[in-house]
Amino acid sequence: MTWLGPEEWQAVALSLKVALWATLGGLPLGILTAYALARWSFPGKQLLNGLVHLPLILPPVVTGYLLLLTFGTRGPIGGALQEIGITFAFRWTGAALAAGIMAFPLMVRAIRLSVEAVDPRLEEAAATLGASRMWVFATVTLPLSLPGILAGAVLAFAKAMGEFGATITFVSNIPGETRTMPSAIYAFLQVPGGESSALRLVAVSVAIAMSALLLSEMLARRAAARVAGA
Amino acid sequence: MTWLGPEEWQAVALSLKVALWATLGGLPLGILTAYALARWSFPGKQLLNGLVHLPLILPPVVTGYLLLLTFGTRGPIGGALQEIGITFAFRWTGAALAAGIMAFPLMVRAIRLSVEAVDPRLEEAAATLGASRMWVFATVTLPLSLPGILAGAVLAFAKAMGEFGATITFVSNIPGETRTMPSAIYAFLQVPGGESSALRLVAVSVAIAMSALLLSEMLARRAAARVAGA
Amino acid sequence: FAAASTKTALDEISALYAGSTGNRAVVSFAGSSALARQIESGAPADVFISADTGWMDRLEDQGLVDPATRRDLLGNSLVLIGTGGDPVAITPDLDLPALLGNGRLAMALVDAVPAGIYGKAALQGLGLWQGVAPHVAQTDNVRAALALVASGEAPLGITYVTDAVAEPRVTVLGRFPAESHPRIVYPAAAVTGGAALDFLDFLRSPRARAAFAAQEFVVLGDE
Amino acid sequence: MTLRVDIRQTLGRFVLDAQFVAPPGVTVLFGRSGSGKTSIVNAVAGLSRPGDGRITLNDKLLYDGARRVFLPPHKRRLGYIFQDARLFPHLSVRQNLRYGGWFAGQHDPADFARVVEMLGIGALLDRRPGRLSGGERQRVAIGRALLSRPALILADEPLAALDEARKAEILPYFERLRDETRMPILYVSHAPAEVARLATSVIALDGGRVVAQGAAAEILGDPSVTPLGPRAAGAMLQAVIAVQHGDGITELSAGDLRLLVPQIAGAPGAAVRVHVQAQDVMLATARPEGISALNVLPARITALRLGGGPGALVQLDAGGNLLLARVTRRSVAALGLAQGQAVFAVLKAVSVARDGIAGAAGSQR
Amino acid sequence: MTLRVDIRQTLGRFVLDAQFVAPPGVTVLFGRSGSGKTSIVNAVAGLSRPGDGRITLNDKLLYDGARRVFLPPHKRRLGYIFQDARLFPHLSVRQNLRYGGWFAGQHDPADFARVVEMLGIGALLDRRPGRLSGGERQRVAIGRALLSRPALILADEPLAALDEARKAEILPYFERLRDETRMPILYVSHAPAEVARLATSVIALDGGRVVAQGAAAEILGDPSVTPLGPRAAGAMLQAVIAVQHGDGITELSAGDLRLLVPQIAGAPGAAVRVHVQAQDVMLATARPEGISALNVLPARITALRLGGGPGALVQLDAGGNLLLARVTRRSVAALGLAQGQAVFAVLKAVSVARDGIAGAAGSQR
Ligand SMILES: Nc1ncnc2c1ncn2[C@@H]1O[C@H](COP(=O)(O)OP(=O)(O)OP(=O)(O)O)[C@@H](O)[C@H]1O
Ligand SMILES: Nc1ncnc2c1ncn2[C@@H]1O[C@H](COP(=O)(O)OP(=O)(O)OP(=O)(O)O)[C@@H](O)[C@H]1O
Ligand SMILES: [Mg+2]
Ligand SMILES: [Mg+2]
Repeated sequence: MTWLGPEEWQAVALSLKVALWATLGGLPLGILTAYALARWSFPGKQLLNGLVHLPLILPPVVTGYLLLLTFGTRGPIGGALQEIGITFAFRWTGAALAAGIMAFPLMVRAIRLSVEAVDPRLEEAAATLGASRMWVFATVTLPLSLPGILAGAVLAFAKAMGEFGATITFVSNIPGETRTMPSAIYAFLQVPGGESSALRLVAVSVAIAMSALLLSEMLARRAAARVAGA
Repeated sequence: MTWLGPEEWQAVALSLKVALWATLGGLPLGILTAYALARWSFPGKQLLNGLVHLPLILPPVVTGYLLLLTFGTRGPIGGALQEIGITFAFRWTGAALAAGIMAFPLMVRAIRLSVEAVDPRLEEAAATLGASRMWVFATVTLPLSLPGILAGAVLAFAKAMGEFGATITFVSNIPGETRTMPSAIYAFLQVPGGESSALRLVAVSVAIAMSALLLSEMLARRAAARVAGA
Repeated sequence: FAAASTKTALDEISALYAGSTGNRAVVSFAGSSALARQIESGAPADVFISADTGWMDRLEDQGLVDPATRRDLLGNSLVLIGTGGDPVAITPDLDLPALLGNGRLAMALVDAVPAGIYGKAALQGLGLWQGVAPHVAQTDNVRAALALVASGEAPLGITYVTDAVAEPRVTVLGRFPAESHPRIVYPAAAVTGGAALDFLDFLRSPRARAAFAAQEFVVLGDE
Repeated sequence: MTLRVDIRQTLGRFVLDAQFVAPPGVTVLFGRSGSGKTSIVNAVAGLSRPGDGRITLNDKLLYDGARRVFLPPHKRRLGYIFQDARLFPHLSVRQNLRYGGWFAGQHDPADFARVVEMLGIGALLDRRPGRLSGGERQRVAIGRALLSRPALILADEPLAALDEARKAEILPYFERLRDETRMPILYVSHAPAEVARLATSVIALDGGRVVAQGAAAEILGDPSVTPLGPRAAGAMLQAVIAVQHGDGITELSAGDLRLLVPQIAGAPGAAVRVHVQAQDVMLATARPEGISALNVLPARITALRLGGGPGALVQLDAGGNLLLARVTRRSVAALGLAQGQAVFAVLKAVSVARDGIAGAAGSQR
Repeated sequence: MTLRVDIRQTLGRFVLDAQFVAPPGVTVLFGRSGSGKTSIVNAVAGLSRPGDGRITLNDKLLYDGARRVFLPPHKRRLGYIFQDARLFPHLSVRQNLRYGGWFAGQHDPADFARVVEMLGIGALLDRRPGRLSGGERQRVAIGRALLSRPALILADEPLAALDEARKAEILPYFERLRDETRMPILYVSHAPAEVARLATSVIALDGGRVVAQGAAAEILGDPSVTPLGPRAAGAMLQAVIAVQHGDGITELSAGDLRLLVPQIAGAPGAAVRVHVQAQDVMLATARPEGISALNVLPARITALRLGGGPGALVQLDAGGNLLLARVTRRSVAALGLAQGQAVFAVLKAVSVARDGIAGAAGSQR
């Protein structure tokens, strides 16, 4: 298409990459956290629960700032990770991390709701058939939580596509590295007359997220139909 | 407490008001939308679904801008509403509207997941006992979706407490009227030396949201225990 | 309606204003672009203080502010900041890439946010932009750029002097020559139909000037 | 009050094609697992929409495929006892029981107390269904359906989860419903005892089709049809209580017959229905003496049907009543049994056990 | 292989306090709805943790309250057939059936085919459980438990949802399990026919306590205990097949007795178990002639028990076998029956129907 410049295409591609990584990378941890919150009781559970919701409560700028302090090269975690070769600062990985963290509460909530809705009597049945807790989780709880996992993933993806405040604060806006669509859109909106350029990017971003949404709806419907029996 | 100035208390009170209204005001519509998406099929369903997710996908600034264009005093809807005495622009009602709209996708998703998890066979049973569709909804679907409604409400509340981008863009940052905690935090962060004030507000905001979270967990646990049977 | 960076000074001034006139000034701080759009949408603003001239020009073109009341209220200057290190002279000979090493130069968005626009212009004026452009990390506002430097994430940054002096963890390494970039001005004007002309006047009172100056703003005036 | 069903419906690879009429009283649907019983009940309830056909209750049209009429379930006034109890988990047992009453608009405390008492669920009223035992759950489900003041009862294996003693307590209630109201009751059951005791008419299903239907006495007394297996073959006698003997024996009269059975409640003259299982009837060519069986009934063989196996079914006329006897082919040969022959039917009083006796359909007590 | 259970557990207001031993073979648990059967089974399965007590399977400790041992369910190697089938909705029927095999580590296609065939679920294999009929669902659940290669089977009313014909097909499989393996099978059932046919030992529960337990023959043949109601009282005879007659009659020998029953499969010499219901036995003081009953057995009255009602249970010794007869008190008086008296027990061959005959426990076929 001719109506997006190469820089803009770069932003689109980068946003996709960041959102995908934020979603897929966050999913395992999201599932684990959701399961723990839904099914286990342990000291500090409410603390974990609160922590998970934090990015939702805090203004994104604050989250970004906190990320900078912890995951920056001088931050306690960022420093340690850098020693083993993982850098977030000013990298697209950092953008993915920021997006992932902002999306995390949404993902966890959705998955947790689905896990809680899984009939524990089915898990019991699996246990009597010889499945250990891990296997019960993998063969019963997980597949039956699919609606929530899909919903969580699509929410996270959408959120990651739109995330801006934390990202720009944490990893700033470096063309080709951390300049995601929302950053680009923001930049356009800051200057008088930039609206139409912003609009084009918004359209692309909406189109991508809607496709993801439709895809997830389709998958969910298929899964539901299978469970309903054929 | 002495460590928050009166202006800051004003921001806290306003944020609470805005978040409560955004949550409670959004809930009926959120439940209806979630139910429609979960149980009905109608033309334009995917469109509605997409629309609901829009605020999540769009950078908040864009959402705020769109709100400004539609609900502003010169906007098509805002103008019409103003004639009948409802003004959103630069009022706390507008802040609530912005927060509510930003929180809407989270709320709808959570409720929808729970509605989908309600066993349709129970709804059938209610129908055979004489309950019309509306009554089935009110006496079976709704109470059994409680986990999702609670989750949706708390997510929406947390989001509303933290919402900033769309709010400041839509209704600006007017002390006592639209200057919510996140806006105040933003303002503090914009000026040299404002960090400690910002931090105090962040702490208050986190404390409030966490209390809401704990409350919702408690309610959810009680509801779950009742369903499990005593 | 005032650009967010003027908050500390304006908070003080509005308190003074309330004390001396008995009228309360309610100030809404946000980014200039958001404020300008809100005024376009009919925001109930009386006075607009913008961080750059572009948005003010646009409002003026639309007749939303009263050109007669417009004046350049404040000025500011750009500085190169870092965490410690020796002061440098900012001349066309400055080897910024060498100073940065592997690090980044933190700036506000160079195409969007006034501080970034000014910064880019200054670097271009000095002929340094080409060399440093790939190393620039842009943020959505000056404060975020400042935070990058303060947290040590970026070794150097370009901000307003007003921001730099208030952050104890950063030091001003050098001032950009005023002629290297367009004049940094904060225009103020009364919104058409607005009332508080006296507030606009009050902004130029000595007490207000003192408050601005305390924040290292250059108070432009009728001199 | 009559339910008329005529439906065709395709469910996956299963095709339902059933026509039948359920008159007032209990119509028992039976057939193998997967033969379509629940599918029919669901169609009557309005929980599934048949592809084609017509369902009417009295003159109320519930469904008409051609005229595109489909009355939603909540307007059908049903009491559906589901095969899986389907209690509302968020409501207490009491609220579950009252649920249907909310919509029927009335709550009759006496009725409520009576049903609760009969089902033995008084102690459960304030509990939630979550941790009820299987049988408790099913009893609450029965109560919930009965208390919704339905115009039609659909019962899908309502007693399968219950113990014999509990069944014996609940069955009379269905009998009373059958006898005191003109309501059709569609009742799915596999248990011969229930069928024999409750059924006014019987519908046998196989592979989605009705393979036999008719009045219970007819179907069960027909030696050529043994729909529930040979054990359930038997005859239904319409009798009245003649004498209540002191030693716990009740004497019934049916036609010209006198029958001694273990005590059943009722004043002399009250009508009762007796199911005599074919396998409990022994035949003798001469009147046997000195035996413990109290009933030795003169009879005449009216039909004789040799099955493929070792057994034979003999249809008898005993004092104007139809009786069935199941004997071995060897005995048929040994005794030289033939149609028209006069024999004695020997029947132990205890064989006509409590659950084979019931207040007769339509009796006024 | 023996299961030993000794548990105390409080569930809400219900208190379970049960001690029993389940030897190899089928131990039937019965009792009224809500008497604690499922609770016991759950404790054995490890799905609930008793407050106190001890459960062992052979020398494997499953639970010990004092020593705080609790073996998690997946290590107990159980095949639990739940009262509510609990199929995995996201797996096909085939995957449900194979589920246990994944963990047992082996899949025996022949075994799989045999179980599928027996349960008649071949046509369902590729469907998901969502829309199966109640009976189909239960059959899949049975198959799933059987195919998990368990060391202990827990069956909670496994056949309640099934029709008579299907029951008759599945019961022999449980018999074979009982006879060919040394596995204890804990089996909850209300159906007298199942109990009579399957039970090696019997445990009667009431209000969470064991009120009677013992070998099946003992409990069912004891006139003072009629745990399943009077209809189920009866005697268990150990017999061997003597002659296969051509006319579909099998002659059994038990002690000095010869017994004619409808044909049962098996070579002469094969051991079988026969359940003779007390109510099917008629007594005569003189040998009756010209009657259809094929079995007229000389016997001696060893005990006589008059109940509260019109009935009486008479215990007989017939050629070294214990028999029970249920007669009316009136007959006891009329015939002057007394302990020690010689009488004839009259038994119709057809009364000893198929489901009362079974391969005997421990027989080697
Ligand atoms: N967790 C629990 N909390 C409270 N009461 C319970 C709990 N579990 C079981 N009960 C009660 O304990 C009693 C025994 O239940 P159980 O399920 O063992 O009965 P059962 O013998 O299997 O009955 P059924 O034949 O009806 O299935 C019931 O009254 C039941 O309501
Ligand atoms: N929606 C459906 N899709 C596919 N097959 C179906 C559907 N509903 C029912 N069936 C099949 O139709 C057949 C009849 O089912 P139904 O539930 O009516 O049987 P049933 O007579 O009630 O059996 P049971 O005694 O086992 O409860 C079964 O084989 C079932 O698997
Ligand atoms: Mg069924
Ligand atoms: Mg049970």
